[in-house]
Amino acid sequence: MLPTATERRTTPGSFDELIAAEQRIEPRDEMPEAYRTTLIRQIAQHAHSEIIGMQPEGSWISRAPSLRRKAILMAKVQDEAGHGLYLYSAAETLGVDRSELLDKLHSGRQKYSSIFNYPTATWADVGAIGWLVDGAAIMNQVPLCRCSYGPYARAMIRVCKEESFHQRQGFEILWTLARGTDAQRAMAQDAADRWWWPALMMFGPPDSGEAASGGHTEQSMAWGIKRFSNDDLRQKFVDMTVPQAQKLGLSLPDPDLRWNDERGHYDFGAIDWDELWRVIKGDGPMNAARISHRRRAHDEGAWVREAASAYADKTAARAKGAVA
Amino acid sequence: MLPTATERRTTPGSFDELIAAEQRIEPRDEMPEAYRTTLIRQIAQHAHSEIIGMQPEGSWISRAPSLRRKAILMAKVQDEAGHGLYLYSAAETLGVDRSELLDKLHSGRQKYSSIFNYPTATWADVGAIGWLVDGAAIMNQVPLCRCSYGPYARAMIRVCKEESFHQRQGFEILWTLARGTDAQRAMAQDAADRWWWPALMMFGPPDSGEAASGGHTEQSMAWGIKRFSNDDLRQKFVDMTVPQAQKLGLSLPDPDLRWNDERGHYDFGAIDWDELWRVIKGDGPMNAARISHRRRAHDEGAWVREAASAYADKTAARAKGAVA
Amino acid sequence: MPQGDSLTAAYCLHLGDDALIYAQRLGEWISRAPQIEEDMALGNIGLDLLGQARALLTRAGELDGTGRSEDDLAYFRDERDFRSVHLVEQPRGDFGFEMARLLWFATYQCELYAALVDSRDPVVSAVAAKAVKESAYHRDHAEQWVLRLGDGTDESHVRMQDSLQAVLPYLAELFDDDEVSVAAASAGVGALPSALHDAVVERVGDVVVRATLTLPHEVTWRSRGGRIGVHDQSMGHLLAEMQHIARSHPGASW
Amino acid sequence: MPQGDSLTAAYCLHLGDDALIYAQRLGEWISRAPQIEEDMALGNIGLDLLGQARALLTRAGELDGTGRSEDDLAYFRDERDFRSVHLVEQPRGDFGFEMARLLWFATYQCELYAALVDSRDPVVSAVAAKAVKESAYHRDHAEQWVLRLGDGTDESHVRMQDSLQAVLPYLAELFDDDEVSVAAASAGVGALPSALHDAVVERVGDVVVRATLTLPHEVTWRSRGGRIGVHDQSMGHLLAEMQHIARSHPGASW
Repeated sequence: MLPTATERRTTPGSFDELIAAEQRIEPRDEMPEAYRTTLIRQIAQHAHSEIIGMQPEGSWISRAPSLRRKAILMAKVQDEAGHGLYLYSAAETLGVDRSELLDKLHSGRQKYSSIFNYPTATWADVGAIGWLVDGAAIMNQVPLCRCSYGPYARAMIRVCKEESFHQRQGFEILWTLARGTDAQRAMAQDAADRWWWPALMMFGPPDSGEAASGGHTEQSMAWGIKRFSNDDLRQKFVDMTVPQAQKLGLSLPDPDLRWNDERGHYDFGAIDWDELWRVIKGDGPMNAARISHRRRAHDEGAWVREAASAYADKTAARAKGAVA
Repeated sequence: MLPTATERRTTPGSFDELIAAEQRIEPRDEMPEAYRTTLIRQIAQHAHSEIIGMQPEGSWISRAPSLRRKAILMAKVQDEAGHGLYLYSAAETLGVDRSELLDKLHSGRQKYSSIFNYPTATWADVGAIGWLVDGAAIMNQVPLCRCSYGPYARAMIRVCKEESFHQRQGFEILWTLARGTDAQRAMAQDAADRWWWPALMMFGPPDSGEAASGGHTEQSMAWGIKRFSNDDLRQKFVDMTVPQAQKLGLSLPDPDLRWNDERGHYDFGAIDWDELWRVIKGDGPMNAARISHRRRAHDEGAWVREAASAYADKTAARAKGAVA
Repeated sequence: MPQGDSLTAAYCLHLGDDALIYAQRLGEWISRAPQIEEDMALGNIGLDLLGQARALLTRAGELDGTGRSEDDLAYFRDERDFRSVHLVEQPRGDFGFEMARLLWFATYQCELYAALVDSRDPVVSAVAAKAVKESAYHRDHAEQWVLRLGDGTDESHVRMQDSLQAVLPYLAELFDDDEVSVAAASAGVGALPSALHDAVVERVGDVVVRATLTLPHEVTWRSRGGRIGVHDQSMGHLLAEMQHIARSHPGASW
Repeated sequence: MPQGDSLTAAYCLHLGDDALIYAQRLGEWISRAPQIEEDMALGNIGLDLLGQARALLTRAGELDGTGRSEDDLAYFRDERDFRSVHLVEQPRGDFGFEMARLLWFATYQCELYAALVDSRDPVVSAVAAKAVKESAYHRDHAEQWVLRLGDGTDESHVRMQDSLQAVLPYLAELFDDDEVSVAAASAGVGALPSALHDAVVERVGDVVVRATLTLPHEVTWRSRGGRIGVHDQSMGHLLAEMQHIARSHPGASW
């Protein structure tokens, strides 16, 4: 719901003033409830995506084909856990707690990025995820480093730094495969073919036309949560990525993909929005598997978390007893 | 405990008469309690060995290097389950039931052959188990086909037929490996090196000398449960197996192994009885793992067995209701 | 779209890979079943499927012009080249899950092989003639267990119902009319997957009712793509285990 | 018995294989830990161990005259050529089992690397200088968890006690004076395993007592033979998974 004109109070330091002045909103500041809930939903979804995103690549840690790649991959998946933690912490500044958000993830009441519902069939997928998925994520996230909500913006600065490192690593994996044996080249091309369209869908539905998502974007822009439209970000991603694909020597699975001199951008083919909606609604290839993997880890660890909290209570009580 | 002279009644068809006449004892016949308990212990141990023996080879079903070998191996391990069933049934004719015997296996109160406490490190071990372990088992078991207790003897006839098939398959695996690549030949030799001494120990402690097991053998012989001494069977096994090893082109890890013209047998080196006792006492490499694997399968299946018996009860009750 | 012999070869891979991968999963039960009779039964079913797989992969290698043997196809293809459905790839669950999977898969195979007895390809037809009996036995075995578990104890009832739910997402894929199957069906070599659907659902539905269970049908997602080489995440791990030794000794005989 | 460079190479395989195989097991925890902080911590520990393994395997390949790389040694040796102990090979259990294993292994590594800082081999000495700090962190991490679990809830107390029992059979092997270690110790390259025993047991024993647990010591069997290539049954399955892709593309670079 858009704030009405009367809600836009202009007392010094008020929410609207801060937003208008492109100042950061901090946890202690007053903020409209809709801003708060929008942010919670968005940050939680982002955190969940990091956590669920550990699985498709994590499945390759045990099989990474060289020890150097195994180390890089372990470090990367671990970074994703770290990103999840920053982001849950940022969400917690808005008055929710992590276990509540995890419950919502596990019960399907909060989403994560649909991209992680695709399986990782070959080692080249690890490269393609780094190159395309992290590449698209960065495109989405860099503007969030200037997001109006301070804790989120600061978390994103840390996340983006590591993501661009991951993106380079992914590119490097594909670079090596594309210059390797026939089987390795085929593997790299196959991965590019499978991940290209899902990566484009990561920017969300178009901002106009039949498939547009309505006023959502507009409000987020007004609040300084969103800085660019989905379509603009998608175009930027395509423009950045096509030359990289050429450098890799990989083709992209879109016959309509070509440079448009007039627009100064690459044209690209129509996205299969039905597929996106299907995957978002939970009909992705790995949907149930991702959630049940996550839930199992959580459930199997319940006794550990309970023990940790019982121990913390005991220790605190003993400390108090010692003081008293 | 040996039966005393007065216990050896000679009424027609009595236990002693039947034994003396080399007739079969059947479940309905009277028999000394010691005969019964000796048989239960022996048959149960034999059945347990078949069941535990599924594991070392079973571990290779998923990795068998050709589909033909995979099929043969699956069939073999399945045969072992079948042997276990025949033998538990034979034991049940003596007034115990299978679940009782399984409990004793799981709790360590009954033993299984220590040979199955060695791990199967390579595919060649599947061959070596067939060739040496099944070979030794057959040597032990063929005389049991003439055992005085009918149900046991009949079970052994079926078992022996299949075992000799398994032994040939094991020999054939090693034959192929020994004529294969360098790595395959090395694998075959390594397996022969590791399984040779444990196979010799399968015949049990010597019948005389320091390590002898005392009057046990003598009583079992008198009862027609045992037909040959441990040492005689071991010698027969060595005499049979050494030429097979030569045919395979594999050496056996015993510098003292050589033909003795005078004795008309192969001489062989001293067995490390400490190792045997250690493994028998439960200090075998895979002891705990074998039992915990078995126990886990049993525990995880408890709800299934309970359901089957509840369903059988319901069905019986319904049938009765329908009749009444 | 392949035609003639290469179409038949492609179709044989569908059938053969389903059988091979499920045999691999069933093999994992041996020494882990709830009772020894079941170690034997599941081993037997696995052996039947392995036999089907061997014949069908051999046929695929004969017809596709590459001269590959059953072992070349089983051990030296990569994940993306397998054509199995997600149902058979799923990791081993509890015994209830296995009986739910087996009930559906064997009932599907019964209908499938009954149709394939008349295949124009003599090998497919011969495999089908044998397999139609085998799968009837597999189906009966699963039916018996679903009855026992559904109508057994409270616990087994709940677990069996949960298992029916757990396999649900993987069922639709069995009846997808993929390009190869459609072409094979119209060439008189194969059966149209969608044409098997109703008979399978009816038969399973009947068992489920007799087992005092209900057939779930609400599903927010479903598996797709096995026939074009998009597999469950567990598939790569299964292949690692299955192929490791063979690939470690290229060119060796066993 | 190898001497000189080949002795050092053989000794590096002991250390390197322990680290490699445990890193492989710890990697299995990532995305499966009880809380996200633990996904990170176990990943970190695994990474440290993997780093040690890479340096030590590289050194082994330099010294043994074969010119093998870290990857040749990790991916193209067979089970019988690995030199790891059974403790690190054990399949992933619950979190209590992992903390029991880590407590023992990291405490052992602390003592081991403290001794190896003075190794005559410059690479072993350099690896030890770094690893002695890493393993102290690993040990502290395990200690904290053993305290929390031992002195946490009734359930966690029981589970942690069971876990101490579960790892017990694999401990003696850490302190076995095998031929290579004895020779490496007397050459001033390695540490004598038995000489580490008392300090490790004392340190772990102290933690166990503070965690309100008891240190079990009754054991009817114990693992043996890792250092001569006799491994746990699970080892072959671990290697299948670890080596499958590398072996599927012989000669490829990654």
